[in-house]
Amino acid sequence: MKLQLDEYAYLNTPLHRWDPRYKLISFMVLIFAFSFVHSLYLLPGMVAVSGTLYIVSSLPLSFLLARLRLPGFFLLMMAVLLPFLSGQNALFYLGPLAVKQEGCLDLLLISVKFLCILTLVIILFGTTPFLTNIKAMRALGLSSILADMILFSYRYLYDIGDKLKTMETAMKLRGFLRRNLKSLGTLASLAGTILVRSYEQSDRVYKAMILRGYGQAGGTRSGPRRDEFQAYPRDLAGLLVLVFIAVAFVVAEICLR
Amino acid sequence: MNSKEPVLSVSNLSFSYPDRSLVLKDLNLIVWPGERVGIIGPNGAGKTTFFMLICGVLKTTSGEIRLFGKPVVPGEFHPEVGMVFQNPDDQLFCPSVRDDVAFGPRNLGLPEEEVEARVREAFAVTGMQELGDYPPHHLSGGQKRMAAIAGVLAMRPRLVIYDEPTSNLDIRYRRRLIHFLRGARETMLIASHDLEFILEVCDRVILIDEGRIVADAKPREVMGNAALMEAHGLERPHSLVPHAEPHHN
Amino acid sequence: MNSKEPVLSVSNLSFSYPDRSLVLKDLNLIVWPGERVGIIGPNGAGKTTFFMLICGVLKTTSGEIRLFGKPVVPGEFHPEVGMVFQNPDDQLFCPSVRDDVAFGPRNLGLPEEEVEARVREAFAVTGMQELGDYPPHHLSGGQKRMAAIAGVLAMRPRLVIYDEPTSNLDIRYRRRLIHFLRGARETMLIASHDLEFILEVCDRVILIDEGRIVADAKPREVMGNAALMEAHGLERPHSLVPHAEPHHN
Amino acid sequence: MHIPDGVLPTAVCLGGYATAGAATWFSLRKISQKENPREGIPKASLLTAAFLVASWIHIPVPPASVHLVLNGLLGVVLGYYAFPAILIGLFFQAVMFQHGGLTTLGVNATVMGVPALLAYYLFRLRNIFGKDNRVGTGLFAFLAGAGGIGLAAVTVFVLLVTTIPAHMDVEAERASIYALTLAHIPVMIIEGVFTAVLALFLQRVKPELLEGDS
Ligand SMILES: Nc1ncnc2c1ncn2[C@@H]1O[C@H](COP(=O)(O)OP(=O)(O)OP(=O)(O)O)[C@@H](O)[C@H]1O
Ligand SMILES: Nc1ncnc2c1ncn2[C@@H]1O[C@H](COP(=O)(O)OP(=O)(O)OP(=O)(O)O)[C@@H](O)[C@H]1O
Ligand SMILES: [Mg+2]
Ligand SMILES: [Mg+2]
Repeated sequence: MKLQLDEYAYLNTPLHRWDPRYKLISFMVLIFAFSFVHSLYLLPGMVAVSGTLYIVSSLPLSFLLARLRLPGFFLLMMAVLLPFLSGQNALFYLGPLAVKQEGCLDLLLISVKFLCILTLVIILFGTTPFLTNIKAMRALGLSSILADMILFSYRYLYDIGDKLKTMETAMKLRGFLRRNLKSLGTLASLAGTILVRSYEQSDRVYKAMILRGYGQAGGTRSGPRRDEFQAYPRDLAGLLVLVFIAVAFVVAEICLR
Repeated sequence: MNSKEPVLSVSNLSFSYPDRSLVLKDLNLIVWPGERVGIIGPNGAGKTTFFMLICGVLKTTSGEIRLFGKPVVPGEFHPEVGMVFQNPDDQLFCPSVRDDVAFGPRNLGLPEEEVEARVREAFAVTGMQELGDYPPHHLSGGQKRMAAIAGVLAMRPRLVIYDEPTSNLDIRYRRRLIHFLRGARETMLIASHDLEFILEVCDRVILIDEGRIVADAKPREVMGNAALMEAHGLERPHSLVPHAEPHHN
Repeated sequence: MNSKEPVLSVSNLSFSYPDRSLVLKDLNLIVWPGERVGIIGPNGAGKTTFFMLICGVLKTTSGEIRLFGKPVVPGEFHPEVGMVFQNPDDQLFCPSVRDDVAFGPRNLGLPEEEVEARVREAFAVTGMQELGDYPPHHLSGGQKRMAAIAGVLAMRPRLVIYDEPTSNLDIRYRRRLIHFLRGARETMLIASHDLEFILEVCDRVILIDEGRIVADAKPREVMGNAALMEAHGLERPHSLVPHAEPHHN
Repeated sequence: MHIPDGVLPTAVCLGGYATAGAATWFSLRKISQKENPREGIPKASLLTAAFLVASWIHIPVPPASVHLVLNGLLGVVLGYYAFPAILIGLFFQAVMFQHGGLTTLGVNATVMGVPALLAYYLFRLRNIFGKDNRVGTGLFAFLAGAGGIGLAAVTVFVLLVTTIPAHMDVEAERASIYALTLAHIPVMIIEGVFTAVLALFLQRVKPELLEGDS
């Protein structure tokens, strides 16, 4: 099973070198600023900002496009529904159905915002190894119970995904074809077996953890300390630039309303 | 034995994973009915990958694999071929051992009496009768392995593939497995790091290293050749070192 | 070697699981500093259970266990004792090998430079340097085992417990492990079905069957005794059968 | 099912984070009251990963196949761990598969997680029949599974239809909510049946897993 989220995290660009804590804050601020935008006039600006950042990140375009496939379905659904459902002013007619102006504009706004935010998320998680990002979140004060849960679940996601694949193979080799709803029972016991095995493994893992001092001197922290990250003035400068852009969008939006 | 058509014929087989190229390189191999072929080689040599290709779980990059004369079509189900996985946990997914053994025959669409009969037979061969109603995850490692084998045998495959069947088995279970395999009539492919086991069970051995077949001959010829074995990170099994006292009858 | 206090002393130890009584029956044992004790016995003999009791993961039903003179308190953490689990997957729970090796030293509350130094040292011993940034589940079986060992060694335990360290290892890795264990100075308990391995590494062997210690002596004495071994479902290792040609220097 | 980025107004997103934060706080408090929270972390993480993986199993519904959400089942099995588990599962889905979004993480977690908690309370009612009664377990598991996804679906539709098309009239809004909900009934039935079969499997093989709070 391959998720390859941080396939290109080894590249060396200003975005890759940026302290992950500052990068995380800056991108989250910018993402929320984008989600605040409602005015169509600001859309070109959003596209320009996220496009520039994507170019700076040196991530290949194919990486972005491959990641659009799944959410693309949602956009498609909106594209089918919105122009017909929303608004009063018909632009033109498709047979008996009126294609409405407001609906089309809604669609334009939603798709552009969606694409821009998606691009930012992909840059954020594509230019830093995933684990480093989680460590940065913890350094920024994410509850250590949640951070530990994220780290451990991430670790076991691959493991369990591989198990599932192997078990599906084993079933197929013994003639199991998922042809109809009757296979629901078998699939439920497949899912059940995955749960039971994970549960039993968690018991052994817990034992291994306490044997290595889990929950002792350092509390529940299993990962890095704050001093793992080191910030330089240029990290702060990057933060200020992106926050400035974000504020500009918010102010412009408020003025245009 | 060579009178009939080959069970398995592999010609010019190469295979790459998306992120790892040429795990198998230009393999050629013919297996005849009744042969018990041992496959040895270091970790990462490509043994499991080769088995997955034979079963049609993975798709060949180039070359061809034929089972019983017909080309293997990936994703298609081949009831003539059974596989015992490296990890028996991957193979036992029903709430009881009995259900698990019956799983294959039921998928073959057999009538319930026939399913019953197959289960009884597979239990008899592996000695699992008393454990039929246990949930598989309460079994010990050795019993799990035997349950997995019973599940495969109940389908009466003509070719059975065993991936590391002795790992985690104690010596008692290991001996029982040797006994049973030596008495079985199906064609077999067996991958194992347990060279003594291969020596006792197989009548032909293939040595794979870095995705290539390096040797293919009688077990004593391949494994007795200390120079060859050491060149591929292996060791000559102890029982092939000349002995003063005989210890197998 | 026997000059100092014992590393481990077990007296009249018995243990029952809630649903399985007397898995261990009245065990007595003393282990001295520097000893390498092999523990052999069939599946289900109680080896893993015994190890869990020593580590204080399970609570004794009766009897006492002392480590370095102090009684073991269940649930308490003993940094002097390290354990390598039967299945390395249970033990490699961090997202990268480096984090995993650093896990123990961090929990000891060591300063970050000291943690770094420990990690470097453990990597050097096991030869894992280049694999530090890999996620453990992308490693091969042998590498996983070595990573698990590195994680335990980084805590610098004075007693290390190995549960089936050679299962799933190919011969190359197995030889590396033998090499490393023969050079190590810690006291060790090693459970294994791989009798040749025990023979090469240990200087004392304990045979357990059905929760009792059946024999406790030098490896060649216990494992060379064909009658004893067979009485407990084991076999005399091949290398203890007299040979015409010497093959170990 | 998960709402992506850029669709909801910022106020709704922030509101979602607020409710999700409150629910997480509530769950973590319940957890620390009940048991050794250290012991719960590996268990909850492994099961979180397992649930995420289990939701990749595609169920054949001729002629297509669907993936299940399993939020009702998550409540049934994980009890108070369900909410943090869903939060983390959605985070992974958002950043790894672009399914859902980061701004909408709070909203999605609330929409999926609160029904999961309710499903947990609902499933506990099976104790009326006694813990070992298979009919009781099957029935309440069905209700928990179908109800969990049903409630989540209706909430999603209400959110989407009332917030996105700013220019839609009330009549059309109501009609489309009804239509989408009706279209979801087969999915509810499938989730319910799957949850019931799975709960019966667990009761037979590993009953501890169904006790959630123990
Ligand atoms: N899914 C995969 N994706 C990429 N590479 C893989 C994958 N599975 C295996 N490999 C690599 O392919 C090579 C062959 O693997 P394979 O599992 O076939 O070895 P093997 O001979 O079965 O080893 P072992 O003795 O450990 O079972 C190894 O180097 C392995 O790292
Ligand atoms: N959690 C448990 N609950 C009940 N019985 C158990 C449990 N764990 C082990 N047992 C039983 O206790 C006995 C001893 O098990 P143990 O795991 O100690 O054996 P072992 O000597 O390590 O075997 P192996 O060689 O297979 O590793 C076995 O009969 C086993 O079935
Ligand atoms: Mg293999
Ligand atoms: Mg054991």
